[in-house]
Amino acid sequence: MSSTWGKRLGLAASALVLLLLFAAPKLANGYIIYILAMMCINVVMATGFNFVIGFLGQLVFANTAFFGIGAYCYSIVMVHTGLPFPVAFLAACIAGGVAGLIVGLPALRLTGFQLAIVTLAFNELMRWIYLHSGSIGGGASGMELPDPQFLGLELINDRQKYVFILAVTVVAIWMVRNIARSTVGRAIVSVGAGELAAASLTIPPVRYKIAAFGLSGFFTAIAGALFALLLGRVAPESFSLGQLLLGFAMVMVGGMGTVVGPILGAILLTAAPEFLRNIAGAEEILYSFLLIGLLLFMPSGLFGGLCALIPSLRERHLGAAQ
Amino acid sequence: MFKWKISSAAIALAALSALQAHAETGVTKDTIKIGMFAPMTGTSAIFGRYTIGVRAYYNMINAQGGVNGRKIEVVLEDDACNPATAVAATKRLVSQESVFAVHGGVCTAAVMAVKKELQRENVPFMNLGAAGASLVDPIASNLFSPLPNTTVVAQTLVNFAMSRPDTKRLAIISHPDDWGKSQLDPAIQLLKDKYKIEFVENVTMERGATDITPQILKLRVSKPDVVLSFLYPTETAIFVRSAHKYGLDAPLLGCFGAPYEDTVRRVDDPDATKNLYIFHALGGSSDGPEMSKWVEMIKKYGAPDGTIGDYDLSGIGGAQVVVEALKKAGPDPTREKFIEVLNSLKNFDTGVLSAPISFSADDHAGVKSGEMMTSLDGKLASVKTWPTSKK
Amino acid sequence: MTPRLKLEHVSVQFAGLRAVSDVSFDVAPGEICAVIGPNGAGKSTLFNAIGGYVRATGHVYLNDTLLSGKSVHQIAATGVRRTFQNGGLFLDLTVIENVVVGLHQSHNVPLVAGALALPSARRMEAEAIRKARELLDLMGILNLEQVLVRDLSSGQRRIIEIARALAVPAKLLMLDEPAVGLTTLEIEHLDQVLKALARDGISVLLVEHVLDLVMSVSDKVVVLNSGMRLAEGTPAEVKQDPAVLEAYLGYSELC
Amino acid sequence: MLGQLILSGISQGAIYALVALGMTVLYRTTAVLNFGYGDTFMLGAFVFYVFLKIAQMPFGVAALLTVAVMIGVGLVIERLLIRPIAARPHLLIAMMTIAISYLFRGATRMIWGRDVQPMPSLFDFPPVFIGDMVLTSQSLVIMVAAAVLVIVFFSFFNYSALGKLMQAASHSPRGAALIGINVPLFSACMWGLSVAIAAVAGILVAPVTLLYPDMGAATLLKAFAAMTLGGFGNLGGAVLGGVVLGISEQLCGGYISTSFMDIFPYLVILVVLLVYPAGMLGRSEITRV
Repeated sequence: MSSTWGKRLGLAASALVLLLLFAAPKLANGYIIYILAMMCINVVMATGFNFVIGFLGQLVFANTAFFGIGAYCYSIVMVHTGLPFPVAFLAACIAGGVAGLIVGLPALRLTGFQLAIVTLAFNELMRWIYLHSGSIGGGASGMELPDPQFLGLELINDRQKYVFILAVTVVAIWMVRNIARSTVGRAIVSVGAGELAAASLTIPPVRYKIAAFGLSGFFTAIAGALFALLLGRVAPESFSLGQLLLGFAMVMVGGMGTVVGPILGAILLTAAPEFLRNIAGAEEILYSFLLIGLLLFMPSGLFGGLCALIPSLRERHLGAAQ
Repeated sequence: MFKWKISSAAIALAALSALQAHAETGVTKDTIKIGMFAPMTGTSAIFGRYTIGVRAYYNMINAQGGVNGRKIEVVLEDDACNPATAVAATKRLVSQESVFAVHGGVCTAAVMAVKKELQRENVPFMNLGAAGASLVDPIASNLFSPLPNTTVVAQTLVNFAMSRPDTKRLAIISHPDDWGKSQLDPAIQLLKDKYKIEFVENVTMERGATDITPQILKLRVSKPDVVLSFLYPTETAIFVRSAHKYGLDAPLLGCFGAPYEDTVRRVDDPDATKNLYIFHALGGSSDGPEMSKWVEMIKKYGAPDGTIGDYDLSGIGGAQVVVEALKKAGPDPTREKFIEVLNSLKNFDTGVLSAPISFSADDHAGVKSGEMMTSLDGKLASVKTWPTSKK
Repeated sequence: MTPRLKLEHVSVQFAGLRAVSDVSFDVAPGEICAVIGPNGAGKSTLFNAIGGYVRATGHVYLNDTLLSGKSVHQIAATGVRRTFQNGGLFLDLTVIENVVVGLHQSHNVPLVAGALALPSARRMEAEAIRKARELLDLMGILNLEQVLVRDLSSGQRRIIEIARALAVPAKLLMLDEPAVGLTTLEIEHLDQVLKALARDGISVLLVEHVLDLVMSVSDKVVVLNSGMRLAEGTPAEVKQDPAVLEAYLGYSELC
Repeated sequence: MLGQLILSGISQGAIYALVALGMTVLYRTTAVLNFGYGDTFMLGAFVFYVFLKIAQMPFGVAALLTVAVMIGVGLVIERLLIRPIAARPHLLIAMMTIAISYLFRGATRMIWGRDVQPMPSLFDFPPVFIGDMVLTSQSLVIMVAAAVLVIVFFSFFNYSALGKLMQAASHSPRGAALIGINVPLFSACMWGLSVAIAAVAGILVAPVTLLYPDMGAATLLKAFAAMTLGGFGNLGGAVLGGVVLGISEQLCGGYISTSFMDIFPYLVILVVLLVYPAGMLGRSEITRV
């Protein structure tokens, strides 16, 4: 397989997907649009979370916390301050980034499993805060959000929201791909692969560990804000432990430490439940068999397996230009 | 590519259903499509049993020739009590299955997530079992709730407690979630406005908690005359058991979430449940004479999941209202006519619920009252005020 | 001429064990200095003390700037480069990616510029790749560019690790037992590479067991034994020094 | 009230201690943190329910059978799911244990469907009254059983030759293999032992709570809090942490506010790991960069 063949396949696939997704609003009905929008949101969440568990290789359960912070921050600014929509959206992303940096601090001192437990506790603590947020966050009953305006365009029905969500998703993935291919991405990967080796090449491990958490918080919070936008409502029930494990599974199933992996994982695990309804417990058992199968036979995930077949598909951490 | 397959399938489906709908979406020459959604999986899967009675009733109606010559076709979607999944479920019902009306929703959070969307699409929406007062307040033109909502339940419990001779000290235990709060607040409000007193103790219990000793002890220390509880079924049973274990012998009132017979079976300790009263919306106890007709119906037409109890029966009232409105909407029903008929429904006795249902243009809360189920000298009894024979 | 590397009374204490006690010596610019000694003599510990991986007392100077007390990446930034006995390279990255990581100090694209692939970022990335290819060509392994390091032999890995270390001009190169696992052919190749680097003015500090590499490549040899400096001198001098033979081989005759 | 809170705190803490102990045993000996342990505990309770209520077996027989069945489940899981990926990074093993928890929960939900199962209490002799404090037979059984199990456990681990061997082997599996320990068999035994402890905890707690597929999740986080409080990876720490957590949780609920009880374990984890990660008995595992 020459490298050009792999590149051509990659380009053709992404072109097809993009054409299809932008054409979808005209063709498909409300349900398909909603599922595609949820797919985009899960793609951004999985991509954001991949910074920490994929590139940095740290076991962390903070993705739903960042997701919730993004959603709630967006909602609070929209409901209470009346600031324009872009400001609310930006506030959510920055809040997620800051939360990422804060969660990153203990990561410097704690070993693998302790960090996993601290982030799990942080996640449950955030849910308690949403529940008791009273008038600010709408407390237990959640908050109804006003429909936003963006560049004069009213985002009311799903089609308009979907186009905006899709645009943000494409930009987010493009940015993540660029980061992965430039110094910061390479530095995070090298700190994750060998901290002392990276330090011996003048890469400060502390700075890039925190950067990985910050970026993870930033991008996952974008997904959170998009989720609140799509649903038009935010309530504590949406950020449960199940949501956390689903996000984790998406990155693992797709292929950790790659850009395309989490995208595939997010698409698969958003579509799968739609085809599997009404049998109590079946969904849980499907997830466990899916995970077990992958962990035993294809630990590098779907994309990892694909790269093994077509080596030239393997992603480079090089050249933002190429 | 995986995604390509989904979209082409979806496009084909959309085209197909577009062909079908000519008179009114969801209505064909000989069928009328009703969409249902309820928590069939996840932690609240127990509430999925609301659908059993409803589907049995629709099957019975179909067996008797259907409505104005049309059979009722039911499409059931799972919402797992999660807002995002509920939105997916209803969108699938409305835009993919293009149902005529939606009859579903048991978790308030899920129903609130879909309320605005269904109102915008003007799809008639009959609430299956959700009790949140926020469903019908602020009112939505297309959303009707046949069951007593949380405000009605809370007020019934307070009035019932205060109907006990010289009762001054009330205590309360509830979940901190949306459902619990939407009963705690009206209870506090009513006690302050009508009876001019406050609760002597107010504790919360986490969903899934297995040990609530501190709560029980705090309640016991406050020496209440009566204790009100707004808890889900499992937690209600744990509460009743722990109360007995730690000698909290005040009478205990349970809310609409946990039916009396199920709670007694779960507590499995007669002297723990000898002073227990639980809010009851049905016309009688599930193993009593009034309900036997419906129990037989479920056995004959439905697919019971274990012993038939309150959950299976509670949905039937709503199903009867839907069928009644479809009959009155005439040979070629439209959504507007259906809603119009519902708005003019007066004192419709379902035989299942303890009170008749009536709706109007500005009041979609069907049942405004309920009774308390308890056992008087060994027999299940539904009472409105405090039984004189009991302390 | 001021020495390139200057150690003054460097000691390392590990909870009661003095792994390195009061070691002092210099390394001139362009000089290859080997540190040898029996196992547990404190060679690697001294090595790590210089690089900042281990806390040590005493002073370490590089061109009379003080290194002691600085963190690893700060010391690296002053021009100190090293290779690791094992686990130094990033196995899941390709050869050229490893070398481009080595260019971190000179080719550092800021986060926002990289994220938005601004022209400045594109230019610097392209330049880094060109520089890396140049270096691989110099080392005669350009053909291995797209190969995953995981799939390479230890000899190839050793050369690539040196190439990566010297991607940014360095003043001192520290090698931690580079000859381990190498074939004699590869050792000779390593010998020429080190001599070429020394000619360019880079000082080399070598911790090594393979004595014929040490004897043929080093200008100076420092012998450590149980943490203390036993002897220092040219390879020939050290070879005859009775104290060294005593410590090393247990008798005074090096056959 | 204080006395009663402490008493029920000890009884509740005993369960946390048992679950934390079971997890620490596995962690210390095979460096695997079992995120599916809460659901293993739940499965134990359900299996016990089958033997006791459905098969109508006497209590003792049902308990022994439950432990035996659960050990079997533990061995099968270790052999089929954990051993093949034992050498791979922690991330994958952690994810495998999460998959196992999904498996147990899905299976239980599928078999027992939607309803909640009550359990008869073990012995129905009346509760013991000490002053105004109430000690029910069930919490007495829990405390006694937990104490006995912990004592037996520690004497085995610290004083018997095999026990010391296990502790040593846990520090470096490669070292253990070098000196001839059959590491795969050893890790299988550890899985079996750890799952057995979860089964016992399930048996003890089943009569107190009601059985439903999601009862495991909360217990898992409480056990994490106990391990963190007592000293991560330290056997004594797990037990001490469990009891202290149980008591302080009750006191917090009693004297501060019941709504704080929900997040008490999370606060404990956050405070301990951010302030003093070693916990009460643990040695500091802080890694310097």
